[in-house]
Amino acid sequence: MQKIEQLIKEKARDLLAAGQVTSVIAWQKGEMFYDNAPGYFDNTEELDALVYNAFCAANLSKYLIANTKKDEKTAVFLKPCDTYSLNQLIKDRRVQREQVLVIGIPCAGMVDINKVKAQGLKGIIGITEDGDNLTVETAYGTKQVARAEVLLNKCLACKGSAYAVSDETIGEPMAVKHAPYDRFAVVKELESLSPQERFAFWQEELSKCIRCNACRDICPACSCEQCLFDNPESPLAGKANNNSAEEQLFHIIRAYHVAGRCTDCGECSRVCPQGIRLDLLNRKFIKDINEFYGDYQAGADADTNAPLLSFDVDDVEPGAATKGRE
Amino acid sequence: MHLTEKEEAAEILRISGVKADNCMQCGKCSAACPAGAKMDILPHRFVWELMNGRVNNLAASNTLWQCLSCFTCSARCPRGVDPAKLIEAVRLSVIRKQGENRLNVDELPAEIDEMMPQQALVSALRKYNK
Amino acid sequence: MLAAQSTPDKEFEQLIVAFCCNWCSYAGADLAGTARRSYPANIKIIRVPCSCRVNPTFILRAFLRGADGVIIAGCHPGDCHYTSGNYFARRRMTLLMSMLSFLGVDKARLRVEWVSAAEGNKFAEVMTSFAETIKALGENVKLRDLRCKK
Amino acid sequence: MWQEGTAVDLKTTITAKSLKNIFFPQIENLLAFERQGQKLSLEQKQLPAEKTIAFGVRACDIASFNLLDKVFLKQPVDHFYQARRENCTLIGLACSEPEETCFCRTFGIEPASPTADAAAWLVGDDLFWQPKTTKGEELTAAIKDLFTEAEGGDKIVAEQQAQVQALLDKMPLAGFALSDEECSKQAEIFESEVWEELSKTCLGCGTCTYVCPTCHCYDIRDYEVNDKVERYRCWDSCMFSDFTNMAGGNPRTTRLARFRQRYMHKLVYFPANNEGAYACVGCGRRLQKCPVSLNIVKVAKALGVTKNV
Amino acid sequence: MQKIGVFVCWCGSNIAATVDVARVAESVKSIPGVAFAADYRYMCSEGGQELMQKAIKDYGLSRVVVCSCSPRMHEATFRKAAQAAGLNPYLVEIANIREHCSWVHKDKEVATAKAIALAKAAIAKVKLNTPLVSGESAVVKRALVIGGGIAGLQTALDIAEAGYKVDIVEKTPSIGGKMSQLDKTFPTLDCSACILTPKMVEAATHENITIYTYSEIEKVSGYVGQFEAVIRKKARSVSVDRCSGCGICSEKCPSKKAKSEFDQGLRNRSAIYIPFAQAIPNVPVIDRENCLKFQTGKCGICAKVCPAGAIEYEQEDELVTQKYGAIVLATGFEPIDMAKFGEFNYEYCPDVITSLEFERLTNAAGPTQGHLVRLSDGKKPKSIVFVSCVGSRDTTERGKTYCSKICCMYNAKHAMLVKEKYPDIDVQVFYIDVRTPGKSFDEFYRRAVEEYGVQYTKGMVGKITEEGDHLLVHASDVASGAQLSVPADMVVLATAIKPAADARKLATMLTASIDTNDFFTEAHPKLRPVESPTAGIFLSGVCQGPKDIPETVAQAGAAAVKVLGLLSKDKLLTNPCVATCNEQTCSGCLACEKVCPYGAISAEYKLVNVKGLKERRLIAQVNEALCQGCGACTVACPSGAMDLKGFSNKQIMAEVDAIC
Repeated sequence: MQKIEQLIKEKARDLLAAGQVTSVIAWQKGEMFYDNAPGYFDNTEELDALVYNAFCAANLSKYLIANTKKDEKTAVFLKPCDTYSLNQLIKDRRVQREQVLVIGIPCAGMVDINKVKAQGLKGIIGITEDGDNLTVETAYGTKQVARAEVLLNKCLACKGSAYAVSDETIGEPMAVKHAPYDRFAVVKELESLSPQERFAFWQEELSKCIRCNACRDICPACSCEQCLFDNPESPLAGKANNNSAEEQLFHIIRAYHVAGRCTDCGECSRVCPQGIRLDLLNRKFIKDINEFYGDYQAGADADTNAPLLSFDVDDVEPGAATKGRE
Repeated sequence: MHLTEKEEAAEILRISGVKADNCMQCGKCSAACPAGAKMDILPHRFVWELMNGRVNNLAASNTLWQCLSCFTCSARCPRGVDPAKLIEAVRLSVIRKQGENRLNVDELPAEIDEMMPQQALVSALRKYNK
Repeated sequence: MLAAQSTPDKEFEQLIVAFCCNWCSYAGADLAGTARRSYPANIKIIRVPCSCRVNPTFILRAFLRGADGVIIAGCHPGDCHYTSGNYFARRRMTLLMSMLSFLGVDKARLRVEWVSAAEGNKFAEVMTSFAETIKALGENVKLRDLRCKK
Repeated sequence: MWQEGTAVDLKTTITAKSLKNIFFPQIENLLAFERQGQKLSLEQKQLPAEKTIAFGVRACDIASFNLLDKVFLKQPVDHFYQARRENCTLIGLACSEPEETCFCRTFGIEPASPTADAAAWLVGDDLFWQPKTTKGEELTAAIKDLFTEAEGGDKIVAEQQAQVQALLDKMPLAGFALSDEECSKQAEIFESEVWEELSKTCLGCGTCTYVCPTCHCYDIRDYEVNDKVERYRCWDSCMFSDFTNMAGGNPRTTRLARFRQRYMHKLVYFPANNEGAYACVGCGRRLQKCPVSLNIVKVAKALGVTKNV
Repeated sequence: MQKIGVFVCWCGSNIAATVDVARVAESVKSIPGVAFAADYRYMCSEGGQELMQKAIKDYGLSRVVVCSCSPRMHEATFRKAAQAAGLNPYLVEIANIREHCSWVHKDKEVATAKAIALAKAAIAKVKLNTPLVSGESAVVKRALVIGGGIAGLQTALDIAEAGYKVDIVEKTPSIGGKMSQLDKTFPTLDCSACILTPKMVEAATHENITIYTYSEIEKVSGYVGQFEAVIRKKARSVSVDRCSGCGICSEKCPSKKAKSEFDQGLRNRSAIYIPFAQAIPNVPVIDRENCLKFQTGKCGICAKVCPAGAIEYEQEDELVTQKYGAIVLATGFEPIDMAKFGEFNYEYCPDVITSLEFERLTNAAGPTQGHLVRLSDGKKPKSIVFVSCVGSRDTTERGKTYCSKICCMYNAKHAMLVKEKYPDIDVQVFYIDVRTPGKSFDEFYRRAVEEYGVQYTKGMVGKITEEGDHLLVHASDVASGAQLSVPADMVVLATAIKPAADARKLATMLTASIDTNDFFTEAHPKLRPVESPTAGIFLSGVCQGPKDIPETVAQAGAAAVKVLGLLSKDKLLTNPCVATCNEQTCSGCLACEKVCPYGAISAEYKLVNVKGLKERRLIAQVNEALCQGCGACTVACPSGAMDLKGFSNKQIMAEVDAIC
């Protein structure tokens, strides 16, 4: 990924120098090497903080909402999976397409630091990438780890190296090497359980929720000016889950609001501090939509109507749809 | 226990499960009945009698035995009433009252008279092997 | 973590909320009334302009507040007074029912029925059969906000 | 809460969620009142009285309780917090394998020598135990048959402590230290234009406040339940847009204002009111959990309030 | 704090019989906000409304809840009463404790408890009602009549007489409808053409009426007062202006194998044809399926022989878009199909015909020039049997459950006409019940029996079989109990009638309610028989239910008066319960616009002041005139910015909370 970072820096420098854009959105170095954060770069001096390595999982498309309000031109570097989210934001009119210069950058799959730690590595000081492996340098010695084993969950369901939307691209497309993965596998497994087991699973999973709203605020499809849960006028506003019913309520509504608009970018379960598998809820809706109304990938383009905003005269009947899967 | 005629009629209606009250006495069942000519009480009057709680004259009528159970009347009835089932129900109630059978099985002649119409054989078997 | 336990104090008195669309099923309910068709009294009807007005949050709120069953009645697809209202409602409810079932809530607690203004009998039959299903399922303990149940 | 039979995991250095909710739970009903005609009946929720033991608490979390005590136990005392705090005996467990996100020493906290009611060190399979306070003494007395006199224990413990120091020195955040003098320049920090740049990428979600052991803000709401009304308290986050909704409006409407308030409270306001004690214990949870990796270290460096040690 | 008045109606005994109204009034008194509660015997009566108005004035009520019958019944009444007392009409809510409670629950204890719950829900909702003012929308002073039969013509004439423009759209090449196919009409036996043709001419020449024949409705949008219809004028392939109606083209046309729809298929017609002599417009139409020119490209004789050069093969369908204030449905009826009634042998015996075919046989302009002859051998029949209720009063799925109402009268008419013209023909009518109610109808039927000797036998025909050169009608004489096999030379079946085939398609287009038999449902069977529940749509003729010509003309006139009531207004009060967008929380994603069936939502950049921050945002705007208040947008909107006045999110949530 090293030479891609170099190409990005040069591209950003040219754009800023030529004044083609007023700011560039990319990733900037953090304290450690793995906590890269999204960053705005307004002038060329700041560019040396720009970084692009195996820890740039953050989806930058949501930051464009703020910029396109101030009718300035912004350049953004997007991985293939982030471009779907940008299409969705354009379709929801939260981002003005003409004020964004989209530069597609290849991605070989991002690494999940927790999975690295789960391999018994502590006090990590540095990680260098070479080919399909990572050498991890820790206070307790260095270790070799295969990249495919420590990929983020969302990269396992990678939607391929094609860009859904891009003005320009940098570098050659890279494939994400990972074991074959059916993103609906866990959903199907849950569906096969009895209602009692499913309820117990979700009650356990959702009880960990501390209502910190990270899942809602990172989600590019959740882009309302004022969310239903923050609006004191709405009867559902609430700051904490008093019991299991309210936990489920918050998550059903959050998942329902993005149903048909969720591009399955996996950011919600990546950022959840409690590690709740929120993507399973979204994937359940995606699986249902595909099954009932034909395959639909949100953000594949910026104009087809979302499934819940359109209908077909001979749609399946509500009761029948869930027959057979008790 | 001995039912009055009215109760017995109601009992027959209940057993047969036929909603006789739907009948509007249009007479279509009797019109189409192939054995109607030989019946003393035509199917529509059969239903009418039962609707009004009279069953004794039906039990004594020859309709029970003329009816071929071809169910044309039930197929044609515009109100979905099933006269054939009513006739069957009355016939069964008669058969069950021992001793009043028209013909005993072993009274049938050994070799069947070739003049006996095929239809009669079939309906006889239907009536007796109940 | 609060375990949801049911407290069968007195004989289980089921509570069912019915969202009826003003043009068809509400009129069907009226017709069931004029025809003196009876159905269980624990069904309470809320009038909405169209089945597409029923927001899933109303349904979840009803369950949260202790409803044991929720039924949405709308016009037959194609007969909607607003042409496409019930088509949208159909999709929304299909996904909601599937998700509730996915979360382990008994799917039969939420039901969608198409009843026209001329089908008084069907309205009464549907409500009676739904009440029986809910009675069989028993009290809704999974989606209930323990503080709200009387 | 530990139940019989669940395995105890002493390996992980830092828990995902902080331990503040054993004294300051996320939701808590304070009282309920009911109106009968003109009379109003008040029902005070009784204070939690069950005795608890918190075993395996890390030094940073213990230090955070001291900070929380400064808030909840100062007049007017929060009875609920006080009841839970007094009924709990804290047993600190020294860190043996610090994480790269740990910087507790910046705030003068010794990871290897916790200052709770009793301290424990886990070296290999045996556990060294040293009661510190009266509560610690009582507990030790109550279970004294579990212990055997550990001769030479101090030496092994000291050895582990040195080892921990050495490990921490290798960590990237080893040299991070705050200069009290810089942090006291309240007006200057407030005006700094660094906030604009820093706060731009913050999502305003609230993860940092909920995982942080020292954050103690809460919201009180009345919840109408049939004919009774319950007053309940729940965590709140200064990062939420409606945190400062008041009758007169909302003084902090921009994300920058909220972001600045959060960090200034940690670095400037809290020390000013509490004899210079920073409202941070360097546990590093925020470094791990912030979706966009913003944290106090980055902010402090950007503000230039650090000093090199 | 709100001051709510709750009025619990006895509705005579309808409610009071199974609901303890006093206890309902008593129990709501304790609810915070209720300032007054009372029960009254008839709330909708003069006294009831005065009680409410007096209470509003005396107690200064700010909200009113009436626990009574269905809001669909008296919501308007109570709103007017409140308005008269100075209260905004939309601050009134109705709790339906009759149809939804007292009439459907027998146990008084249970019904009372439910009534109290429904009252509480209404009170919870009314607390959140906001005063609403109806908007106004202009009324297009033009009416559309779909269907050119006697019903459509009469309605159009009555509307045109009042000075309003009317368009008639007729599917077939000429107006006149089923009545133009009849010979004589009951009860006066005057010739159908003689009384219909003048009306057709009057309609054709009336300056306020425009007639589109051989045309269909393609699409209808909009709402009462502002409908917009797209009419598809199918290509006649003949120029209406140049054609003089001489008929040479029909004579010379070589393709003669098409069956004439007008003559019920009893004779053929040429590919280019005028349906019947008195057709208006008297201009032929080319039936492209059977025309050699269109099928094979050869021929073109009609163009050659036409003296006026009026043939235009290249004529295309034309779409006409027109705005209307009101639409009248007059789509008429069709006889049902005999395919399922095998027992009558209709398909195999040419001499078994339907009544409409009999009308054509006896009609002077018919295929046999009015001579009553058998279709099999052309001989004069010596005996004719008429069979009533074929397919009517049939609860099985073969036929129609209802009585078609007009057959008994026209059976008697046919019987008398035969006996009058050919006294020697034996006429027998098999019936279940003769239904000839009303003025001079029974006398008409008795005249057929007493003066003309028509034999009426009570008993349904079971089966019709062929025997030699004549038919055998198997029936039973229910009165005597005998089984009959009546020889007959001709049998006429009085088939049931059903609505025109495209009634359901039109109902979907106009969102008009339609019942399971495809008859349009009227707003109220007794009080509003000529209006559809959908505002601005009216019903005229058999499309609303079986009826004879006198009733059709009466109902056609009634529909016209209702249309005039609507068109005479310049402004219509629109339904104020429409959607509204909260600018503070709208994020401009326009999900609402995608689900709005009326296209009532547009978007605009506006300067919005949110908590002191001024920002230029894209905000959804609702066009209150177009919005019909369905609420689809309120659910599509994720942030809850879009809400519906009268049924707001908070109101419905309050009702749910009150009930659960």
